Amino acid sequence: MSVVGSTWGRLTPPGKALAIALPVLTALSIGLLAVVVLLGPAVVTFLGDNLPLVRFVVAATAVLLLTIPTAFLIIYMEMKVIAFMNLRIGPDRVGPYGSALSVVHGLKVLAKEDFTPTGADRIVFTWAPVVVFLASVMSLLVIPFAPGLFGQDFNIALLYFFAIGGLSVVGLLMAGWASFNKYSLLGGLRSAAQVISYEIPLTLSVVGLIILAGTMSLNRLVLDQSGSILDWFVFRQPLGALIFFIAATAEANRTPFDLTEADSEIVAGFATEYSGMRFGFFFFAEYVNVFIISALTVTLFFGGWNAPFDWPFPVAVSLDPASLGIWLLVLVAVVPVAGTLFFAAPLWVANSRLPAWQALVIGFVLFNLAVVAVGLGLAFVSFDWVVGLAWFFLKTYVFVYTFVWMRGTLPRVRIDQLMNFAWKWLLPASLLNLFVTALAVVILAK
Amino acid sequence: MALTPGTPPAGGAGGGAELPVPAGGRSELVEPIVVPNTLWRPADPVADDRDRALDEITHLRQLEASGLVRRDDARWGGALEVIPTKADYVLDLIRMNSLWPLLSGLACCAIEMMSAATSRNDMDRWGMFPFRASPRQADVLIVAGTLTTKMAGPLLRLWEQMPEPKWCVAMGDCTCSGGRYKRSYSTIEGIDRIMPVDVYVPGCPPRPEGLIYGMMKLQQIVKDARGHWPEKPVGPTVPDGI
Amino acid sequence: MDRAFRRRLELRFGDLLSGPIRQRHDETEIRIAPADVPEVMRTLHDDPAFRFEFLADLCGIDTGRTMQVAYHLWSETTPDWLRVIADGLSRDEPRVPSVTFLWKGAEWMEREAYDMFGIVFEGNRDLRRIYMPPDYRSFPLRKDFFIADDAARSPGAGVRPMERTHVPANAAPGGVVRHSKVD
Amino acid sequence: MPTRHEPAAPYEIPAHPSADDPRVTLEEQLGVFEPIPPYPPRTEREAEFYTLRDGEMFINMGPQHPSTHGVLRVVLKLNGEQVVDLDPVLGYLHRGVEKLCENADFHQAICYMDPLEYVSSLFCEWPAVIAFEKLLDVQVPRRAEYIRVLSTELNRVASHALFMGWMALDLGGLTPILYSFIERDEIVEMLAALTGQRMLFNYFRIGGVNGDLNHEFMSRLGDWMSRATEQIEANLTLLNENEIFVRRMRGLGVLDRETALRMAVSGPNLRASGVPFDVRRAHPYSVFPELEFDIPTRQEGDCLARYLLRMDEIRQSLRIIDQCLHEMPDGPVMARVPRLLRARPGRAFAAVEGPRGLYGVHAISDGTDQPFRMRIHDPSFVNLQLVPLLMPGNLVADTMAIMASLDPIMGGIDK
Repeated sequence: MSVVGSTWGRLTPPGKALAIALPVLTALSIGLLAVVVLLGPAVVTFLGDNLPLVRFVVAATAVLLLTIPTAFLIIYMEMKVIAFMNLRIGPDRVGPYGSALSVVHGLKVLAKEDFTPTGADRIVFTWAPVVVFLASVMSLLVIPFAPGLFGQDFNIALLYFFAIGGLSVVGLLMAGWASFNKYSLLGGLRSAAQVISYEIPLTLSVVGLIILAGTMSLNRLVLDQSGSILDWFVFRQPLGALIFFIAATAEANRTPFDLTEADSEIVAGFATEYSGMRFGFFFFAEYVNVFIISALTVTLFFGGWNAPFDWPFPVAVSLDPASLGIWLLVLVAVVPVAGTLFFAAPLWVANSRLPAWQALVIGFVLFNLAVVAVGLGLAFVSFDWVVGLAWFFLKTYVFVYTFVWMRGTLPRVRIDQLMNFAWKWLLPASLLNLFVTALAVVILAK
Repeated sequence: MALTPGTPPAGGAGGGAELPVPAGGRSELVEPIVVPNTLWRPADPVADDRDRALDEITHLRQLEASGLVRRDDARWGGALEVIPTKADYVLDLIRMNSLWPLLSGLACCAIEMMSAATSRNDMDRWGMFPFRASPRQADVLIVAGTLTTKMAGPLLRLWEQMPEPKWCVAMGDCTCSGGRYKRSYSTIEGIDRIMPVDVYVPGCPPRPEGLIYGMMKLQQIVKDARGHWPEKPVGPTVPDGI
Repeated sequence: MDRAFRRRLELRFGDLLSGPIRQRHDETEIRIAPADVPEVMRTLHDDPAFRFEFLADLCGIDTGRTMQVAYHLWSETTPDWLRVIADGLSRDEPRVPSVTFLWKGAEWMEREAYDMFGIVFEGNRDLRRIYMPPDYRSFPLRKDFFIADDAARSPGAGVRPMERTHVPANAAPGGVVRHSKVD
Repeated sequence: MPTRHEPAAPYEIPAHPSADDPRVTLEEQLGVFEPIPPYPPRTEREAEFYTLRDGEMFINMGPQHPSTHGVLRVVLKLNGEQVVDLDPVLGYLHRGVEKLCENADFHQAICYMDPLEYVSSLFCEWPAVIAFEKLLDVQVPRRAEYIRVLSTELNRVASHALFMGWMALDLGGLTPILYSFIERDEIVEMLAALTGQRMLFNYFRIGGVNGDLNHEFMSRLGDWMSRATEQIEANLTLLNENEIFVRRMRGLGVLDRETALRMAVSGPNLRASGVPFDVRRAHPYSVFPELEFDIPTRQEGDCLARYLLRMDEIRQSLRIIDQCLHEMPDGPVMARVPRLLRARPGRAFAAVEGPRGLYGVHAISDGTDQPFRMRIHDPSFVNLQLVPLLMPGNLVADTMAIMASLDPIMGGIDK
């Protein structure tokens, strides 16, 4: 009896069924693959025809993916910096220097039980964190990270930003109202009053800047500040920059304006009744807001991705592989070997116990590291978007550090002091700033 | 909340022996998940025994019976065994490393609890620092201080407001056993009369190092629970006769 | 001990005193009837010769036979603590006028005395239980309220086992209530 | 107006609902937990408080709340953010200490004193010890007195340092409490070297203290004294020069002199209102007549004055500690006291000046080895009555500031 026959005989009925089904499934999948291959070019051409759509989808996805590590990084930064200000060590057990702790917090929150309290308005209660989180993410979409590297650039980007920023208040108010908790209600109403009254100085403080630049597109605002450091708007609009920073702090509900989740007064403010991942959304949105506010401050007043000074050593990488011809092959073949030997030889000579192969391995690793470093350096000095990105994040995290610093230092203001400050000081100051700017523009135009 | 049997037997004051003692999140490990062989009959008569239940015939036993390799050499079988519990294990590693206590102190021990979180001995190093003010976001309830009969209700409400998975640490003699107020007319002799306790930290009050040691013991418990927190007795368990 | 102060007290409240003025260490103790509390207190508080402006303490006492309320006052006119004892309240229906019209801060102390002893302070506008739950049934600090495993249940009240042989005079047979030798 | 009171008639063997009574179920003990009581109001004050006018709402703060120190429960009647009235509900930490003291002998009664004020435990032992010594006519050696003064002043500094941190924490400041805990931990560690316990040092004995100064204590103390002033001043600059902090405290919860006396308030809260009443000078005890120090007094009577006055008291305590270290005589630290104490029948009242005011103990002896009645007077119990007085008209956020400036400790408030 043939092998096939014996095998078939030993199969149980489900085994037989599977044996029949497998080839069929394979055939079907092959057919599907063929269809894809045939229709692929059409799809590609379609996407190529309307590229903005593709660009938008890609940018939105990228921004959405950007928020999570950003929030984790800022949470870890806050933990460590505040610990440093408290003369503590801070997290140092989970991951190197506790760097994984924020991720662990996030995943733990994800795995917690998540329930709606009795009496809560379930629909509003469920959607409030989503609204808050999405508002933060959407306002990230218009920020230019580097030359040519931004989600969308349209001429009312600034207006869009403030509109979306105002949207987050709706989320907080929903949370406070739907939680069926008086502390939450107080927190939600506080946040509504606070954010709405600080919207006005926040918006007015940038009008002068808009007058100077003549545009509301963030990308072009950054381009206006290119050149030397003196072209930054902070030097042309110092008062505006100050008002913007203060109002933005209140906008992001950060200390000393964190009345909405004042731990010592109203237990956790609007988030009192939230648990699990819904609380995690609030948690993330707070830190994403910090990042966004810092990024916007940098974009508007501190030159965006412009370097404060030009790179002193201009390097022109003009390496045309075609010009090398055959030598290119030699280069590719020889350079790794030579580099590996170059790194491995001193080790092997110096340490007699080290076997040659280990020395070669270490040398190869070191060589690769060196190649990567050189590549990054070349990219930094040659591709301007890398430079822009580096400067942008550097400036942004300086401001993030400032927020954390304020949180570690300052007590909380009272609600009436908050309102007095907004209406009696910030608003007149921003109006004055606007007036002076307009006057200066008119006079200079004459 | 049904805390007591409707008509407790008179004179059952000391009767706390037969009640379900709240095990501190501990439960035996699950059996590894095995894939029953329902697709073919083994050619090897040793492995092909029909009297055994079908689900006991596994690929691993096939492998053992074939005598070619040892059972432990089966990489894919090992994977089949390990993967389902490994996920819970990773989840427990995560939970173990971020235990947010509830910011609630009852009495003297609360000061030492705060001292355990401050600069001298820093609980933040294990990720235990953000003392949440709202029970909805807390993981650990550190009952620090004497529990009086008047405070027992609010404390139970706090415990029931905390989301799963949650743990309870009894800090101080008063919460472990009644301590120096055992004779009093208004205290509860140990919180394990009204709620499950995972870790007892004796001392009057225990030093902050003691509390931190207890929290590290709690971390071990969380790690050993291997993601089976639903099996933990949750909610108040009260002996008869109180 | 401030003898002059004692003489001043005797001159001022001669007929109001329900017992002899006692002095020990740095304390002077006078006893009055519960009904005289407002008058005596107002005099002690307002009379420029006394000027007892500071109420140091207010507490109820259960001596097994009667209830008492003790006020501790301080004044710069004497180096002594003045202890005023409103004596002879009935244990079944203890009532005494409140002093909240002089010291509003006595309100909670009177609430505590009510909570612990059941003494009713007439004129206290917020006399409810302060420590015990509102539906609590008895008054813990009374002498016939025994805590669990109370030594006072046994004869030889309060005497430790090392001297069981000694039975103090105040140990009633069966030791139901521990009376005090101090009155 | 005579109020309804529960019939005091039936006093057979107790029907006390304690955890030991098999006839009482747990629900009965746990009690109701409603901001609005389900039963009809028992007093006119309660009836007045628990009736809502339109636009008002109750909000129940505590017994577990981050900034009611301990398990104080406060029912706030709010009109928006404004506090119309509030009603503190005590008793969530009532441990029946007085009853326990009546059932323990004199030595054991002292150890029940410690947990009352768990931030400044020595001040609770002291009046009890003095009262027992009065009952027993015991003369305390001078060195023991000096050691008592030294240790209690250290304890006062620790308590006030914690007060600074809590004050800032309730106003939203994160960092100062950690700095103040550093100070407190240093002091507490050196007291642990002296007494053997870190918080509830059961150190004072009838007729002296439980052990002479040892080397570790002296070395830690000298090490701390050498830099205490700079550290405390540095911590204070963090708050005293903070505009937000000062603006929130100034003119808040003003308490004038007459009201303070009528409320029987004592301690820093009284001195901040301009009354220089300090038991250490008003009714001297121990060796305070021989030490020279000032009684800091302030006239404003607001939260800032109370805060600054406590900070001044820290400086005075450092002065006293310095004098104690220089003038401490040699000699025994315990009088010859029999192990089994029998006081002769009588009464004694003793009061000391603590970080929160006048701690008093009224002890009655009936000739046995147990106190017949042990009355414990705690200052924060009286001081807390100021909250319903000072609060109305302020905002919710000010509740925390005012309560923190009164510096209550729940362990002492409900004994």
